[in-house]
Amino acid sequence: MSEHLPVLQVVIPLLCAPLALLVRREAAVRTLAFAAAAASFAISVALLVSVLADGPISYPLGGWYPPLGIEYRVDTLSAFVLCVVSGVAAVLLPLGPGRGGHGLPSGRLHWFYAALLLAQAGLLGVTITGDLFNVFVFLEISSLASYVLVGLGSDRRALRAAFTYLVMGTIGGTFVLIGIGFAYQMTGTLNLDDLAQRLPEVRHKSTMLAAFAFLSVGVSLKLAVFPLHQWLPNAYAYAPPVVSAFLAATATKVAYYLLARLVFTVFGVAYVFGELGLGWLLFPLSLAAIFAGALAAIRQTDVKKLLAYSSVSQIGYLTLGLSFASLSGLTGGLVHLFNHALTKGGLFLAVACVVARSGSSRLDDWRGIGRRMPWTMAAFVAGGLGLIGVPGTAGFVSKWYLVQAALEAGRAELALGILASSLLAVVYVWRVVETAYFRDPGGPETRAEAPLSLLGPTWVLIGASLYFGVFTEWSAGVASKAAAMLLGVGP
Amino acid sequence: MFAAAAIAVLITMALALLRALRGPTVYDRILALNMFGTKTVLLIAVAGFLTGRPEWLDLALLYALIGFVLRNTKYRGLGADEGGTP
Amino acid sequence: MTLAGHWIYWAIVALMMVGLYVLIARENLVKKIMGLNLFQVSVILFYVAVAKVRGGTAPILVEGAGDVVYSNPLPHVLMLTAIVVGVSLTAVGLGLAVRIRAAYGSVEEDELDRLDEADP
Amino acid sequence: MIPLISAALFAFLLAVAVAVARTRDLFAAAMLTGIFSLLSAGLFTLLDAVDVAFTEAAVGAGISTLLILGTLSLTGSPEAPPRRSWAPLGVVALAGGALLYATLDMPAFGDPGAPAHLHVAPEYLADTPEDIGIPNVVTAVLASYRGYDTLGELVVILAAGVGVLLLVGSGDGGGGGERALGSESHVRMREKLVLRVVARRLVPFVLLFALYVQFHGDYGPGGGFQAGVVFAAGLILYGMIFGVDEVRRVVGPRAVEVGIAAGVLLFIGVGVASLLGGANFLDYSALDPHDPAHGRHLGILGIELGVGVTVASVMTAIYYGFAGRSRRA
Repeated sequence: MSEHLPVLQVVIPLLCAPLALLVRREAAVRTLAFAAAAASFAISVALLVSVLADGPISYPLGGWYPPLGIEYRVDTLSAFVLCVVSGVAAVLLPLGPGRGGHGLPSGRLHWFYAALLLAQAGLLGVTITGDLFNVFVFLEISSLASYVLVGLGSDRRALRAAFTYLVMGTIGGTFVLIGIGFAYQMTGTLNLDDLAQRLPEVRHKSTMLAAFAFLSVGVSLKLAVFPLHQWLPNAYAYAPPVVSAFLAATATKVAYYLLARLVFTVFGVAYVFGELGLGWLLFPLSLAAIFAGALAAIRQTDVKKLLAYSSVSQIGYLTLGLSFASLSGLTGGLVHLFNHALTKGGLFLAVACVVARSGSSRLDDWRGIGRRMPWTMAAFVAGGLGLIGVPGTAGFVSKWYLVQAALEAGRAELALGILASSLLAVVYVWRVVETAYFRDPGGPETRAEAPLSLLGPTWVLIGASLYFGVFTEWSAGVASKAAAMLLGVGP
Repeated sequence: MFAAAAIAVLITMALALLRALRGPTVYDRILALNMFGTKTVLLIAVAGFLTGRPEWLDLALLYALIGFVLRNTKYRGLGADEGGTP
Repeated sequence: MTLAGHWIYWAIVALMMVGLYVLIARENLVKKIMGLNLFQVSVILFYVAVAKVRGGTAPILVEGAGDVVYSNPLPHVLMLTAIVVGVSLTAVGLGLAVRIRAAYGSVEEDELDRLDEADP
Repeated sequence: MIPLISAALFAFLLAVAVAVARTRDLFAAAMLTGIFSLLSAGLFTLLDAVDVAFTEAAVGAGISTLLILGTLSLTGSPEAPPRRSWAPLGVVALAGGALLYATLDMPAFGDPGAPAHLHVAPEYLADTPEDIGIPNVVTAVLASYRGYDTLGELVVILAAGVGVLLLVGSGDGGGGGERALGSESHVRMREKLVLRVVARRLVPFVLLFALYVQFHGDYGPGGGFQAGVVFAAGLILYGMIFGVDEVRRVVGPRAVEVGIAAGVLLFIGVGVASLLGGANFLDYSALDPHDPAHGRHLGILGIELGVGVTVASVMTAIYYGFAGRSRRA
C-alpha cells in the first residue's frame, strides 16, 4: 500500500468529510476528525522521510501518466509543506469549533467538522498536485470551506468579513483561472513539469508574461501580500478562534508554497528575477507589509485583530525571503513558514483559551488575566517572544537566515530593517503582556484556567515552536534542502 | 434557408432584449426572458443544421425546461408559504 | 494579431471588465454576486474560444467518418468544473448575503459600514 | 454564417452586461443575468462546446438565477444609488490593459496550428475509442483521464452544500404561519389551475429526462452533473407550485443530507475499489481484470452516478435552506 501514500494523503480527509455528515453524533465525529488528521500527519511524515531518502515520488492518478492525466508529485518542498499543514491540522481539527466565539447551535457541529476537513483536504491537494488545473480546483475547495468557516464567528461582523474574503478570494481564484488559460493556450499542457519544459519556447510572448502576472497576482491575493491583504485582518479577527488558528497556520502558508512553486519550478529564477526583475517589486512590498502590518498591530484594541495584523507583517518576511532568490533567503522564507505556522497557530489558540473562559478577545477585558489564567498567558508570552524573534525561539531561526541573506546580498539596510521591525513586534506583544500582568482587573481574582482540551493543544504548538528554536534539523535543515532543490543547486 | 432563419431568430432576439432592457414592468421582463429562452432553443436548432450536426436537440429540451422553471419563480417565490395553509 | 483573428478575444476582455467592475465597484452584495457571475462566464467564454478549431465540430466522435476535425475537448472539461465552482461560490455568497441581511437589515455596503461604526 | 451569428450574440452579451451594471432594479438585473447565461450558452454551442452549453444552461441560467431571485425575495429589489469612486475603475483598467496586452501574441482564433491543439488534446481524440470506448470525448476526459478533477469538482459542490447548511440551515428551523413576501401573487397563483395541472403532469417527465441525461452522457452532451441539476430542478418546480413543505414530505432534509454524503462516498468508493484491485486510485481498468475498457466503462457509470446523486441532493438542500429562510423572513 505504501506506493499509494500520496493519494491517501488527500483522500483520507476528503473521505471523512461526507462520513461526518452520516455519523452526525459529535463525539463520534470528533474521533473521526482526529483519526483522519492523525493518519494524514503520519502519511506526510512517511512521505517526507521517503523523499529525503529516495528522491521525488510521482503518482499518476487513474493510472494515466502525465501530461494526459493528473499527477501527484511529492518532492522535498511539497513534503515539507504537507507536514506543516497536516501537523497543525492534527492538533486543531479535533477541537472543532472550540468553546465560545462561534454562533453554532449544537445540531450543526458535524457540518462544522466536515467543513474543516474539506479545508484541510483542499490545502493538502494544492500542495501535493503536479497539475496546474488541479491546483485551481483544490484551491477553491479550501477557499469555499474557509469562507464559510470565517462566517461562523459569533460577532455579526464575521459575516461581512467572510463576504469580503469571498469577493477578494474569488477575484484571486478567477485571476488564477485566467492565468492557467493563457498558459494552456501557449503550451497545450497543464502539467507543471511539462509546462516548465515547454516554457522557454514561448516565454517571451506577451501572453505568457500575462499568464505569469495573473497567476502571481491571483495567488498573492490568497496569500494576502501587501497591499492585497485587506480581507485578512477582519477574517482572522472575527472568525471563531480555532478557525483563525487553523487559517493563520495553514492557508496563507500553502499560498506561499504555491507562489514559490510557480516562480521557481515553473517559470524559473532566471525569467522571474532576471528578465522580469520581480525582486524590485517584491522588496518594497515586503518591507511595506512588515512595517505597515506591525504599526497597525500596535494600534489595535482587540487581541485577535492585533495578531491578524501581525500576520500581515509576518507574511512580509515570507515574501522578503522569496525576493532574495538566494539559498539563505529562500531557506529563511521556508523555515519562517514552518515556524510562523506553529507560533501563530499557538497564539490564536491561546486567545481561544481566553475566549472559552471570558468570552472576549478585547484587550480591555484582558486586564489581570495573567494571574487568572497563568498557563494560557505563559503560552501567549512564549509565542510572543517567537514573534519578536528572541534567541531560543523558532522565530529567531528564521530571522537569522533572513538577516544573513540580506548581508550576503550586500543590502545591510534590509538587515537593519528586519531588526527594526522586531522592535515594533516588541511593542505590540508588550501591550498584551502589560495588560495581562500589570493592569488591575477591577474584580475578584479567581483562578480559572482554560479547559485542558484547549490548553493542551495550545502548549503542543507553542512547545513545538520552542523545540524547533533549538533543534533545527527538521525545520531549517529540511527547508534548506527544499530551497536548494528550488534553486537547482542541490538534489 | 437556414441562414435566413438564423437572421430572423436574431432579429426577434434583439427585440426581446430591448423589452428586457426597457421594462418597464416586472412582467415585461419575465416575458422577455421567457421569449429569450425560446429563441435560444430555436437558434441552437438552426445552428445545429447549419453546422451539420443537428443531434443535440436534447439541449433544446433542457432550455425549454429551465425557461418553465424560471417563469414560475417570480410568480411563486420559492413556494415557502404554502405549508399549513389550506 | 489581426482584427479577424482576435476580435473575439477583445470582446471577451470587454465582458470580463464589465463583470469585474460590477464585482468590485457596486455596493449591493447581491449585485456583487451578479458581477461575479458575469466575470466567471466571461472567463469560461475565453476557454471555449481557445478550444475552437476552424472548421471543427463538437468533440463527440462520429462513427465511421474519416477526417472530421474536432474542437479541443480539454478546455470544455475544465470549464465544466469552472461552472460548478462558480455556482458553488454563488450559493455560498448569497447565503452570506441572506445572513447579513438578517443580522443588519441591509445589504448595502455603505449602510453596513455605518452600522458597524455605530456599534463598537 | 456562424461568425455572423457569433458576432451578433457577442453584441447582445455586451449590451446585457452593461445593462446589468447600470440598472438599479435588482430584479431586472437578475433577469438580465439569466439572459446573459442563456446567450453565452448559445455561443458555447456555436463554438462546439455542447457539454459546456448544457451545463451553463442548467446551472447559470437555471440554478444561479433561481438562487438570486430567491435571495432578492429576502433582501429586497431596489439598489441604493451607486457611490462615485475612481479606484475600482483604475483596478479594472489595469486588469483590462493586462488582458489586452495578453492578446497581442495570442494565436489567431480557431487556428488549428495553435499549441493547445497540437499537444495532449490530439491524444485524447485519438485514444478515446480504444481506451474508453465511448464517443463523447469530453465525458471520457472528464470521467477517466482527468477523473480526479471531477472528484475535486464534486467536493467543491459538497463544500458549497455544507456551507449553505451551516450558514442558512436546512430550512426546518422555526416559525410557520408567517406570510412570505409577495404572498398576494401566491394567492392569485393558487387559483391558476392550469399551472398546477401542467406541473403535476410535467414533473415526472422532468425526473425521467434527468435519468436520460444521466445515462446518455457517454454518447451525447450530458452526464451526472447536468442530470443532478435537472433532477433538482424538477423537485424545485414542484416545490414552487405546491409549496416547499409538500416536497419535504416526500424527500426529507435528512434524506437529502444522506444523499449529499452518499454520492461523494460512491465516487471515492470506486477509487478505493480500483486501489483494492491493485491499480492506482481511480484506475477503473482494475474493475474488470479481463477487459480494461469494460472496467473503465463501469467505473465511469459509477462515478457519474455518484456525481448525479450528490449534485441533486446539494441543489435540493440549498433550495430547502433558502425557501426555509423566506418562510421565516
